[in-house]
Amino acid sequence: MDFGTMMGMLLSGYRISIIIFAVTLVGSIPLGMLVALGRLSKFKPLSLLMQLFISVLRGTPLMLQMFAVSFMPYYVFGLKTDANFPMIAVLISFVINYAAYFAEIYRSGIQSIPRGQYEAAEVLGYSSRQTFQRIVLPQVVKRVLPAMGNEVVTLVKDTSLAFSLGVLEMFTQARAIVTSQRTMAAFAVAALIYWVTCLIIEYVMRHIEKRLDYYHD
Amino acid sequence: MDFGTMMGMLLSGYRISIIIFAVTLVGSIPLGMLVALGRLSKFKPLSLLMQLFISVLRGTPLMLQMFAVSFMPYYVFGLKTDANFPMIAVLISFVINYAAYFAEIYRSGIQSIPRGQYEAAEVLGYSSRQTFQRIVLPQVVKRVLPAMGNEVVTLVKDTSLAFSLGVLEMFTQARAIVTSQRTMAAFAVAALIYWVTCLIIEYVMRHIEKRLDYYHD
Amino acid sequence: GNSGATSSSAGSSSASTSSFDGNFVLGFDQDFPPYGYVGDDGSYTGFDIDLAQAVCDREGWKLVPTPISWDAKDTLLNSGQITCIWNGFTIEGREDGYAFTDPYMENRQVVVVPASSDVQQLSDLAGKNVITQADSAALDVLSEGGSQEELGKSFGNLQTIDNYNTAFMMLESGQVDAIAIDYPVAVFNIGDKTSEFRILDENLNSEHFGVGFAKTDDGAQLAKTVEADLQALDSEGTAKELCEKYADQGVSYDLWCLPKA
Amino acid sequence: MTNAEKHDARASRHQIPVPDASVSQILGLPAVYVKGARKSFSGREVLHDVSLSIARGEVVSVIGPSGAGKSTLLRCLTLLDTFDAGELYYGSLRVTEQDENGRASYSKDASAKARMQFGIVFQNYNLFPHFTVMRNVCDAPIAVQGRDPAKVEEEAKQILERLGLSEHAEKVPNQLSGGQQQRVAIARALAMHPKVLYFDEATSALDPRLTADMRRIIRELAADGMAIGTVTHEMGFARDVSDRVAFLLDGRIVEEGPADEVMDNPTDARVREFLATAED
Amino acid sequence: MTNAEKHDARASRHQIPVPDASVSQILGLPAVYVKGARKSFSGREVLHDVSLSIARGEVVSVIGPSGAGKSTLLRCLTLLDTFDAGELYYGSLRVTEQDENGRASYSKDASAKARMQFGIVFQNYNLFPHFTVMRNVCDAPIAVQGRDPAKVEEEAKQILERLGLSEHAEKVPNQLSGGQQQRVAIARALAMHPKVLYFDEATSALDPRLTADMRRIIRELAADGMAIGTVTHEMGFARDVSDRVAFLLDGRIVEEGPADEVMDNPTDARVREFLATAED
Ligand SMILES: Nc1ncnc2c1ncn2[C@@H]1O[C@H](COP(=O)(O)OP(=O)(O)OP(=O)(O)O)[C@@H](O)[C@H]1O
Ligand SMILES: Nc1ncnc2c1ncn2[C@@H]1O[C@H](COP(=O)(O)OP(=O)(O)OP(=O)(O)O)[C@@H](O)[C@H]1O
Ligand SMILES: [Mg+2]
Ligand SMILES: [Mg+2]
Repeated sequence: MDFGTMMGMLLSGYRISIIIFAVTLVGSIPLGMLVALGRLSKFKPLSLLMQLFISVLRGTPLMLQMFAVSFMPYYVFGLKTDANFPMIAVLISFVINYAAYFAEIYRSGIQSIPRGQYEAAEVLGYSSRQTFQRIVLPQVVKRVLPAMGNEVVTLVKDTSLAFSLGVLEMFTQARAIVTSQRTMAAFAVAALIYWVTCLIIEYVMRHIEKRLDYYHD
Repeated sequence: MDFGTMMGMLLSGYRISIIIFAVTLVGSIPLGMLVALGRLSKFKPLSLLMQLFISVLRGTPLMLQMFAVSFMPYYVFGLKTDANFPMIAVLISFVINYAAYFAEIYRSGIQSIPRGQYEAAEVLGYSSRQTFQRIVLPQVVKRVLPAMGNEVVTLVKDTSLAFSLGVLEMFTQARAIVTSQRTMAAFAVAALIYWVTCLIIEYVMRHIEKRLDYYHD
Repeated sequence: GNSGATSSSAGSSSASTSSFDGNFVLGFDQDFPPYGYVGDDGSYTGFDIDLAQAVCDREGWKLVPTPISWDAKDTLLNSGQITCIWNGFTIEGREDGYAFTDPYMENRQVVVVPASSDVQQLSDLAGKNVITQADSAALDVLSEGGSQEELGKSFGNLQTIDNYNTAFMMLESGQVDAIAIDYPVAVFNIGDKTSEFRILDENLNSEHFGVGFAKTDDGAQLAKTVEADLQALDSEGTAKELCEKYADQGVSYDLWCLPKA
Repeated sequence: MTNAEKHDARASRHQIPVPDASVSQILGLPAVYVKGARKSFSGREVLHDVSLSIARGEVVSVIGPSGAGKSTLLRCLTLLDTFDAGELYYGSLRVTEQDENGRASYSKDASAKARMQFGIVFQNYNLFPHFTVMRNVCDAPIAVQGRDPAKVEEEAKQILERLGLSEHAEKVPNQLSGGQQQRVAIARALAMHPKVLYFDEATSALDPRLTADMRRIIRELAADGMAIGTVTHEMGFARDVSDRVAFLLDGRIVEEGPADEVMDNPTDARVREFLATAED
Repeated sequence: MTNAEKHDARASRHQIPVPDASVSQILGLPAVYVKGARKSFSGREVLHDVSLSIARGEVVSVIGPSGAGKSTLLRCLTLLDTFDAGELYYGSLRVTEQDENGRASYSKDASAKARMQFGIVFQNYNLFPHFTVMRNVCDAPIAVQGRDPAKVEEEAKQILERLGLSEHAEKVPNQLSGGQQQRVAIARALAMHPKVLYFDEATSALDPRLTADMRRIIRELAADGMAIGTVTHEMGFARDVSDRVAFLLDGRIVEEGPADEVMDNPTDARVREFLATAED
């Protein structure tokens, strides 16, 4: 196999990886916030439910969650699914799973905002919603950024799990090349592509960190 | 296959998973701290080196890192390795990989300690080492706990990657049973065992969080 | 290696090379019944493993069945961490990479569809979603350079998966239309659900299994030794017995193809 | 108990009209009124039966030694903490109800309404670190009161001008000196047009000139009808700025009355002693 | 310039012996001495050519309006920030060297030695939140100075007693009132036996009685030979506690001299004006 063919295969897989990555971020970043807010809610049943949600989704392998999402419609509800469904199942599972991880990070960030900030907002008459959106959230963003970095970088590589449902992302392409070509070269290239992706993420993160550096408390 | 046999296999795999889990924690928690301190060092070359270390280890798949550690002795140095080596390679890779993730969490925790604390310690004459050990670290522990929770819970499940080097941990056992028995039961049981493990971890984490709740800033 | 390695005829002598210490480390994919998998009692079983055990019994070797990650098989073999790959291991297309024994078993690749499917023959698969295992012989046959390349191109989509168990679930739930698979593996996975799945009469191809060793002098020598042992097992009837043992999982002595000694 | 008697006697000198639902529409009610307030921390009662009121246009200072409960009282008045027992009114608005165990219970609705009536300048300011000075001042009037942004900003500029902060309008709090931060906190509270304005240590970070300014500003606000409550340990400031002073000691108001009267002729021996040390 | 002249004239009234390596062993050197100090923040110079010294046993207060640079000066004196230019001595220890560009350079070694000579009570205390009051006070003497834990604790108990904190010894800072926290910070600094002790707003959270105590304690410490530097906006306190007062205005010491002299008869018009508003 020549280098061009190999790169072609890897990059076609990379496209899928990036789609999973992007959709997961776009979906789980806000969803995680809702989960975190539910988790911190004073309405006990909601809080406990969210605690259970977080616990189960963090506590069981993502691969099994994908199986559950993918095969539940047929095995539980008797609904036939089609060829597009595995990708949809992958995306749903990833979004939900990462929302659970993000929720825990948000929770710690929200709890770390000094009480004085809430008190000032309360006295000024901000509603809980306004307090959250205007006072808490912008400060939380700054605080959770490093922990988010870890998860986002993990997500890049977790996209390889999509193969469990037959979705051909980059790592699986690399694996196929490795087994058929009997050299680890494709893995090395894949690792490089992952790394470059993570470097870009790190760069973006650092950029945001810098932009938020205009203040400290 | 009867239920007892299945549980026997899963639990023998679980033993391996737990060993990987425990050794990784014991090794990477302190190692990550050293990396974080190197990363924050004012000695630029060390700081850059640690940045590279973190970037590469977070940026490339753990599976490939295991391959590298496992096959390096033979392919690079021509040393034959023995049957125990895969497990050793797994442990080394896990410790190093998780140290990189922990380092980033520590870094954010260390950076979040208010400047006033460093200033008070500086004026009182604490050495950097004392400032770190007595003033900063105890406060960092409280701050990083939630983010650590995410990583520790991920680690439980990442132990399944050990199979890449032929180490038979629980998830691989479950997969083998699923294949031969043609039912997902073993996966469900494995998921349950993972979840219970994570519940225990969450419980321990919450316990530590509570113990550190005697103060807030 | 040395020239005295033609001990294949007697079948009782062990390989006298420095790197082989009598521990016959058999690398296999435990997700590949009926050749190698986890038995009901939790120990490794399967047609190939039983066969290897018989060989080791003859040679006085110790059989060490070692499940491996398929990704690492070449690296493990080359670095000596496993002695051979013996696991319904197709020779065709791999001749250059391994020191193989002569083929001992014929295999065919077939297509499984749901019983209710309108697919009756291979040509009906045009435009359908077909799935197969990553790095499988079936995939090789259907992709570029394979003997059924044209058929593969006619599919709507040729997907891969890491585990046939999942593939069957996908077939059942409608996410794919057909599975390209080794015949015995198909029989194993269909099990008693014969009313739900159907194997097309038309084969994709036929090919051969061998035992793969590292492509070194030592490897070639071991391959010869094992080959001779297999011939001996065939002549004493053990091979036939084993085939019958796994008959309900799609193995048949009709497919045994190792030339007599 | 003699002290209690003296206290009662003193309190009766300044009879406060007790609010009552039937007269809730009548003007002349105190802007804030608390009666029989109690508060404990983990079993230790730090406020015992505290009663206090501030009328429109009046400046009342709570003074007393460290740990007396001044900040606690202020936190409860601003609904950041809750009294265990007692009645709290903002104008005609009853904030606490008494439940069957005699404990104070707070309704959400009344609390929310009450919050629109007061502002507070915190001892440690609690500015929003991610907002510029301008945004700190303008955000709540715009977002909470829905006022016209342009007008709010115009007014904010005037307030900042008056507090000598014009050149810092675009800085963030951590770029300001202590005194500058405190003045931003004052500006933020004023921009909300509160009926009652509380200060926790009004002048703790202000130099004498700014302290004098503050006194003038407070008097002006009071003249415009605002009720001002301050907690302070600066006796000079308390005397100068206040119409009335309440002396809090170990969680009890042991003396209360016109500033000069209480500070020049305290009836309670402990108050005398406290003020004496403060002067020598 | 007239102001500069006046300043020079005033400074010469209190001639400070300029430290010199050859006389470094001679007693009578000021405990801290800074000359020609400059400091800019992002291009804006907030300290211009500031010189100041505090002798052993002397209490010197820096006063001046908000934003004058008082906290900045204190931060640089305590090596939390660095002067851009100028000479800084602690006793005979020269802390800054002048580099070829005329900028001040700090050696690690000298800085470390200097730190053993001073303590500071921060305006916002900076207590260690995870330590109890007792541990806040005892940790540094034991860990940094290697003193005997039992003796340190004994002494800490006395200090806490003196500051009225005995009953709070086992609390953590966030369970204390503002004044209590500030006193813990004072106790923490005293336990280190500094030769120079700085206060940023010594009394900002203290009630009059505690302020009086503080004044007494500071005088006692000075009588024992400690050099005390305070930054304060309370003129009364500055006058009462200080031997000498330096008036900082827009980053310049425009007037300096004995407390009564400067505060009763300031020569600089702006100081006069500032003090006048503070008194009316
Ligand atoms: N969260 C708390 N837990 C336990 N005790 C508390 C808490 N908050 C305050 N206290 C105690 O309640 C008492 C009153 O505290 P408060 O802060 O109201 O005093 P203060 O009058 O404002 O004093 P200062 O002038 O020093 O600020 C103090 O003894 C204090 O230690
Ligand atoms: N980090 C910084 N960046 C920019 N400007 C600063 C910074 N720190 C202080 N300043 C500015 O330097 C000047 C002096 O500040 P400093 O805190 O020394 O004043 P101060 O005399 O202590 O005032 P106060 O009595 O209000 O505490 C102020 O104008 C302030 O805005
Ligand atoms: Mg207070
Ligand atoms: Mg200041």
